Amino acid sequence: MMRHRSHIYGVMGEFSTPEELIHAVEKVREAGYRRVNAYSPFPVEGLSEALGLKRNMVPLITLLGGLSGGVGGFALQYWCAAITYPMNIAGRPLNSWPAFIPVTFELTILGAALSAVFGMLALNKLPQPHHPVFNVPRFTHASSDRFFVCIEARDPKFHLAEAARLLEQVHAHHVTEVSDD
Amino acid sequence: MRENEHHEHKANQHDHHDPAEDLSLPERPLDLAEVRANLQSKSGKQYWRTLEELSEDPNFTEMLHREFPRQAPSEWDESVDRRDFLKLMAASLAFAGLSGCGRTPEQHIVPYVKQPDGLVLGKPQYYATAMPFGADAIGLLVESHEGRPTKIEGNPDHPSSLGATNVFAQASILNLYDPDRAQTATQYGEIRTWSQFLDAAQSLAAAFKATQGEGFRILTGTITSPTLAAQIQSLLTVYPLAKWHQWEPAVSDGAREGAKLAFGNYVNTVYRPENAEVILSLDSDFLGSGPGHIRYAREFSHRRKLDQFAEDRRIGDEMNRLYVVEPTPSVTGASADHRLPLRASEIQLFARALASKLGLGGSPALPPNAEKFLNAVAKNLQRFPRNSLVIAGEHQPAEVHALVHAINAALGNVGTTLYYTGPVEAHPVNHIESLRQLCADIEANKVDTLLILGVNPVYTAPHDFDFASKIGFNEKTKSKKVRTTIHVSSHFDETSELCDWHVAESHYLETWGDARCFDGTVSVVQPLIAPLYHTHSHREVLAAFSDQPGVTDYDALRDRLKAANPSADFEKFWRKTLHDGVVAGSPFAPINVSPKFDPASLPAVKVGSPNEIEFIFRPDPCVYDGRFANNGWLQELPKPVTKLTWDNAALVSPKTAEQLDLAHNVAWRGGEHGKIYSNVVDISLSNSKVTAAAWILPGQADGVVVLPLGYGRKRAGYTGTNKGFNAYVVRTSDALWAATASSNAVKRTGEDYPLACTQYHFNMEGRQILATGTLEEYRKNPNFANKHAEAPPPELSLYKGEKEYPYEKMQNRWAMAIDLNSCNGCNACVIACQSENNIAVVGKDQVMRGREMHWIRIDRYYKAESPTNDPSTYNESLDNPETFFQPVPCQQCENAPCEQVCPVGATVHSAEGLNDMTYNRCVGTRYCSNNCPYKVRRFNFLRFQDWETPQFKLLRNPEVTVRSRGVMEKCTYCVQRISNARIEAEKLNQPIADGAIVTACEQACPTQAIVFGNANDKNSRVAKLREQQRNYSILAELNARPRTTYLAAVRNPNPELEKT
Amino acid sequence: MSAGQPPLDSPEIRRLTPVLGPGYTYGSVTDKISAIVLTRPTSLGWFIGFAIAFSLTGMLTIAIGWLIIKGVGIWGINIPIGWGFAIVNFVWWIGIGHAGTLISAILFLLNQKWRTSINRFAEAMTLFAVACAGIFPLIHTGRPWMAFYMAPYPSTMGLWPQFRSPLIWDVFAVSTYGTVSLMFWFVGLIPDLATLRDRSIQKPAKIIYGMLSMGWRGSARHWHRYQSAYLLLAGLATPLVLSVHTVVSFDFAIAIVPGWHTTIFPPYFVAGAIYSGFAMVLTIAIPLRKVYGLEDFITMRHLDNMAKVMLATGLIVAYGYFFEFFMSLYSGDKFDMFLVQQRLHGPYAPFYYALILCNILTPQLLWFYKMRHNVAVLFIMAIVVNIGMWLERFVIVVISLTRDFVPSAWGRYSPTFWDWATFIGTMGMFVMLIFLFVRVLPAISIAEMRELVAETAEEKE
Amino acid sequence: MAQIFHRSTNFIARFSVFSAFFLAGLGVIVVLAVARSPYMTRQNVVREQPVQFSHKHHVGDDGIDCRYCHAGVETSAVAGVPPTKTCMNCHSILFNNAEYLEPIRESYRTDKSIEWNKVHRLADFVYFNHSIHVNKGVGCSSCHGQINQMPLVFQANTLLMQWCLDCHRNPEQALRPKDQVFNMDWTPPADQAQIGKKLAAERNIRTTAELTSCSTCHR
Repeated sequence: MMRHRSHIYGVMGEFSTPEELIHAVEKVREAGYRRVNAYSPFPVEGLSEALGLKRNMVPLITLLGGLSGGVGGFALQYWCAAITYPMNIAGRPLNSWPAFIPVTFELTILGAALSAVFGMLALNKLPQPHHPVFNVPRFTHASSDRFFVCIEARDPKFHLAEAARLLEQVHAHHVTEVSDD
Repeated sequence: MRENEHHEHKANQHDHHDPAEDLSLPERPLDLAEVRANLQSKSGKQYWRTLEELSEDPNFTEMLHREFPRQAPSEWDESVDRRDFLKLMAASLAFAGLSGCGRTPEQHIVPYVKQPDGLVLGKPQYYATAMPFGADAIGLLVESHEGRPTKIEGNPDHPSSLGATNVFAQASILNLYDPDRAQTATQYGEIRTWSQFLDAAQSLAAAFKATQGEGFRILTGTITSPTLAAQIQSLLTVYPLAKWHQWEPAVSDGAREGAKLAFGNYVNTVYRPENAEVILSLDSDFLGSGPGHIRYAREFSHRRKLDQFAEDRRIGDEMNRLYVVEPTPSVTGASADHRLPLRASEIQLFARALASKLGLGGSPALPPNAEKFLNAVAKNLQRFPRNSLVIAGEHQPAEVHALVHAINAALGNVGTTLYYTGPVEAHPVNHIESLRQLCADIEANKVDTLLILGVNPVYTAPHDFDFASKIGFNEKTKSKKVRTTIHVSSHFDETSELCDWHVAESHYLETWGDARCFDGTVSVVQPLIAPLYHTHSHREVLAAFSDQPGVTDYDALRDRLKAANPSADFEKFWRKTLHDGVVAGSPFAPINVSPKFDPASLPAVKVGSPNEIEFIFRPDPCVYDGRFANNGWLQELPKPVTKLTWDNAALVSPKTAEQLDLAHNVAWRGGEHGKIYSNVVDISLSNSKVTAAAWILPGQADGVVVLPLGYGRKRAGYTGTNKGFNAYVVRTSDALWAATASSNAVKRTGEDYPLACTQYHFNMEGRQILATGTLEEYRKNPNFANKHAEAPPPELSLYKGEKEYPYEKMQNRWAMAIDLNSCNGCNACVIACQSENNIAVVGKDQVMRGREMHWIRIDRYYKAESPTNDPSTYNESLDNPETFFQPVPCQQCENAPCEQVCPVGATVHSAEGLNDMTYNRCVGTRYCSNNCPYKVRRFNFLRFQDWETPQFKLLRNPEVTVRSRGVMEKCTYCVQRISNARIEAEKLNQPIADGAIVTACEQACPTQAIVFGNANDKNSRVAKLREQQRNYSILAELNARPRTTYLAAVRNPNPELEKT
Repeated sequence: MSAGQPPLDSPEIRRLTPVLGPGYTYGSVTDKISAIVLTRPTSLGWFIGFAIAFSLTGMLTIAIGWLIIKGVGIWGINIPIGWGFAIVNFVWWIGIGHAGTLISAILFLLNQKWRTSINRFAEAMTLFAVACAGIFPLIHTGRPWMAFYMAPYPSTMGLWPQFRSPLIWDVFAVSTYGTVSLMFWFVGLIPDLATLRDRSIQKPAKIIYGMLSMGWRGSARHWHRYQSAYLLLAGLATPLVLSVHTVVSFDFAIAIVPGWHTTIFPPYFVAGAIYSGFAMVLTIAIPLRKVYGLEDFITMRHLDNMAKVMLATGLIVAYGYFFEFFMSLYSGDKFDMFLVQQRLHGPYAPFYYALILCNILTPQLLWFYKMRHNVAVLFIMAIVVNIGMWLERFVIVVISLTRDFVPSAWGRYSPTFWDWATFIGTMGMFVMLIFLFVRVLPAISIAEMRELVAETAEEKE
Repeated sequence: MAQIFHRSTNFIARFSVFSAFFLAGLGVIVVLAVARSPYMTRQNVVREQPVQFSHKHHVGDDGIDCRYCHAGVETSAVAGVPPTKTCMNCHSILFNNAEYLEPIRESYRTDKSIEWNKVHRLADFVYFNHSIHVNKGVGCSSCHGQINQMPLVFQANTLLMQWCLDCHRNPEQALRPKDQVFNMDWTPPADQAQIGKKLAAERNIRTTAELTSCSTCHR
């Protein structure tokens, strides 16, 4: 059993509308499954709630990135203009802070944007070209017009036959086993 | 970026024995040794062009058509030939990648083998010498780096210089290094060695011995050198039948003949303008040209400084007053308090009328519109007996000069404001007659051998003499009128082409010699460098015909001085003379002469009727009579009044232009600053014709067309050939200075010609740029210059008036003050700056694109209320507008707008308040120039510097970085001089004394209009000037707080003429 | 608004002019859009167009090569006109870029559905415009190979950039803008790249798109973070886009040159940027929808809205002109007053009047419903505005410099062959990139179109 | 559908993303390092000379004063490489037929200069003045290192602008008693900080602001 299970990533059911998908997800979670994931060609409203996803870390990372960008930016300029090689430029004070605002601002944005994107990718563990779900033949539709729910084998409650049956109960077409080879 | 050559490179110019050594610099385009080998081997008739060509150096052909010709790089070309293009493209890709990083190649140190005594590597040396020029000689101190003369400055101990110079003296250093100079002797175009010439000369001499020199003629220009004159005289005594002719194309016989007319013999006049309360100039440009003009300008300016330097005040602090009557605007006319434009021929009427007003008899006939002026002038002159001065113009006829002598005598000025001496010229003659006689003799086959020294008669002789035919080979008769013709000149020019022999002439910085200046003082001409090529002096060539050809210039000079000054210790005397540059006690003593002639006796003068047009010939303010045509600095120098470069033009007054239907077209490209299209006219005069571009010049007398001489050279060298039009073509011996013709002598061809003009827009649009006022206004409110614009209070700053830079507390606070009352726009500072700071010449095309590189420019403004600001639309305010000049170097603003916008900090402030420009940091965004309110920054849009020509490597000032393509440059107050002075002072632990630093422009200025110094030193001259109330800064309201400030121009008009 | 027009937004409008043609399903939008890239054969027209654009790009490289050999002197610039075409073109291109970010970011924040079908190529346009713009500040320097001096790096000279200079602000603003736009665009592309991966037949295509999509599989957890990241990016891009053109305007506003030194520049540069940007979007969108038959996705509703935005921003720009004019008279600054007088009567007056015609008068036609709904008119209008905005920059940059403080130094400017070659070359490069883009990437965001399908489906119920 | 990518690609993909950034950073560091390396600065690189002149011998062993050959060092911007004459002053008597001195004698005979290879090179736009440094008490060895121990001279310091600035920002470290200026073995005493300050004061060393102004070295 264990050995057998180790080759299975989960069991997957296909749906044709967002509504069915959300309904299915709710049912599966009611059935007590926790390691459940859904796949959709576009972000489906309410899906996250149905899956019970918590608030994610991206905004916080972005904030930190922005702050460091801004602080670093101003520090750089102040250091260049007033500390490392102070020079009299047009009789302006060494710390011409008003003139330093634009660059500070731009670097804030840059820092925030970079950390937002790379933070998102990192949290999503992307790039990840290989993934068990791609073993499912009909999964190509996941990027065009079909919606999938996958109950993962990692779920303590997982039992292949039961999981498959549960998905059929919520009117999934093509319930397939997702192998992990 | 590769900038100036290392001193090690220079170090290999050692004691200049072998000319080849002088050029043995790295990457030289041609090998002179090879050349010389070639020359010796050459034989058989072939037309001789240049040394390089003979060297058959493959690079040379490329050099001939290279895109960056020396002196005037015209790197621009929109059409690029394909091969060249692809080659460059390939290069550029590599270039774009690699440049910036990468190691510099190996360099070598080439020390002397035996170092000359007294020479310290890296330390410039100064030698006193003098530049002979016409009937004058300008005393000079020449800066030399390891044996290379690099900069020419005035000699303070010299009467005609007093430490100042003029454009010609400043630019003459470029002539020394002119790559187009003739480099050896030639016969029929084939290279000849000096010894070969000597043989030829000696065989001729032998022949003369038999004939007493019959048919031997010598043609020279004006000669003031006693040694050279002695040499000629000795020849004339050996060959009694030989004759000496003189021809100086740009100097009139009027002065000479006038003196003769007045006093019965040739007399030289020396003026003392500083003693004159009232000066009347009758078409005399005594401040801008002619013998002694540098000194005259200085003395004149002393009386215009108002309360500047107490010790400089001469007779009271009364400002003097200058009246000028002239046909065409000169720098003297621009400095006048009252100026009256009259035709050149009417000047004589005016002089006669003035004479009769002063009770000297004669006809009171007067040109219309001059009555009022005359009365005022006459009254004013009479108010100051003994302290007035009347000066007749060089180009006025003898009668005017005679009248003026009489008038000055009548006013009792002789002895105070002028005095007479014996002639400065070694052998004064009437030049035109002298030349006329020579031509006649040639026609009469009386001339067998003609030796031409320096002058270029084929180009300069009146066209009715047709000098070319006199000496040229006649194809029809297959014969020559003169058997042997020998020409000695620095360049292989129009005359050389037609002469059998040509001997390359040495530059005055290459030879020993002497010359008299305007007051008779003898100056020693001392060489700074051994001849760069196989060249020789006039005296050496003359000596070749004597019985001791071997005598060197040095010995000849010493012998003559010994003879003239029998002093106990000659060596001491000699050293002192060399040190001072002048022979002590040599100035002429004043002589007592009184005019013995009656103005009434003068024959009636014929004046062209008003509907006729009067054509007058004048030497060009930049290339003079054409001898400087190949000098890139002078060609690119904006002419004082017209601001034209690289061309001469037929100057006409706005009204005459309207009558003749001439106009300018401010081209779409270039426009006010650069290219102006002007109508081309055909001028048919004295059965000859010339085609010229017309230029409309406010303030010129109506009905007068000025034809500047010196352009249209057929054979001047790379830079000078075929620039402008040749006015000599329409100049005849009977009308050397003025010719009249009916107005249809001027015909529009319908074509337009682009002229390069650096300033076309002539008014200030009501801005506080050049402050002017009258003496009355000044007395009422000495602070009038500042009433328009004050700097805004610092509290307005976003930075709450933070003051982080306590300039006042610094030891030095560099500043410059420019007295607009003294500046007469003579341009000396512009060339001095160019020479000192290695400023490139860019060529006409680039000037027309508004890319000239002068660090200091002289703006010329008119007080004229023309609505269009375009002289080519007539408006009576342009008939005789007041003219003002304003030199504009970098203003060294304390809140420099340029610095704030530089992204890389290439231009920042030094602690002493200089606006530093660090070329090697500059990436060339040109933002600083955009943001400069005074537009004093100059950008290397292309590679303007000539890196190839070896001569220019010798020319450059090693103290200043040579800027390459793509960087901004500008005036830095000659920071190299500041640094050196500071270093010397710091070694002694002393503060820098006032006057220890003299900027190049200040040094050259004849009127001391420019004063540089430390504003924190209360006793410095500049500090005193800045305290004056006349002191103001341009556009103070911009709050840039310039360090360069100006003293407002104050004119002293005669109330009588003011009213109405 | 002229009379008899429907209100701005209402079910009525939506019916009349939907943002999406009727009868589309998730599958059909996916097919239709991805087909352009995957199955549709490349037309001859595409090749011809690409060839032309490519050769123009070649001309650009030649022009730049020649510039590096000879120096900026091959252009028409001089003293006093130190900046010519290069800076004019830079500002123009940067301005054009702005519409892309604006459409994708601001309209996204404002949840404007009609943005969906145009944001993708608008963003692409931004990137390419910024690429074109980015060329100029570099090559306009006298020594481009030394331009790295402007980067803050520890040099052996111990020197650093001079951060008070607006040009340095430019360096940071433009590079930031480029980077953020690129990320924004790419993040938006990821799901569509996944779609292409899954739908492409040939192995190479699968692998390439697979790599680019980084293994996106539409997991709900990924969407969860993806959405917040995208929202944040939009939130960041919005102030960024405003700041960028503000900074560009500082190049002039900070300087003291009359005609540059004006506080109104930042807002009116931004407005102008959006103005020209939308004009450019129209210039691209109209041919695009025609050629690839995307009328159902880029509907009249889109064109209408963009026209309205143009009208609005056009009016802001007009207000800017007026106020520039008014302030110079009101301030009594003699230099500014003189410059205004010169604009109206000076040697370059024709340019100023042409600019007024292009940017202020012509766009007034957009008040009329008929005009906004006439594709041909819109297209021409867009071109005219593009020209007008270029003229505006020319008038500001060049003409101001011809008449500054000291009359003796006044001059004039005229471009040379190389000026034109460089300018047209960048246009070629821009078009070339657009061609490549529509060929290999979905010109419309498929994922968002699916959302749109879903939403329109809800509306139906 | 079949997997397009093998499982291993996950690692490869992530690794390449990281290494991309890593390499970019590394590249920058390398460039900056090379710019400071002896390869670019020629620091410590011994130069062959046409005549293998040994400063170690002449200065170290014979104890000839620097100024005997480099005569300009106290008065001029350039210290000056001596003319062949200077060599001959001694070598017309000493080793006057040594093979390795033939180039010297030849130069003297033929009046053709010896071409030495330049060791200490500043860019052409830098205007360094020996005399002011020497006069203010900056010793030779401060810049040139211990010449008296160099058989063949090499450049002891980087001569980078950064290096110049170090001293122009706090000159005290390099100021010596006047009599120590030409002492190659001088080492700063323990209390150099105070001594330097004192010397700087009495020799009117200019302020850092002045010493670091661009025009101090660039013209």
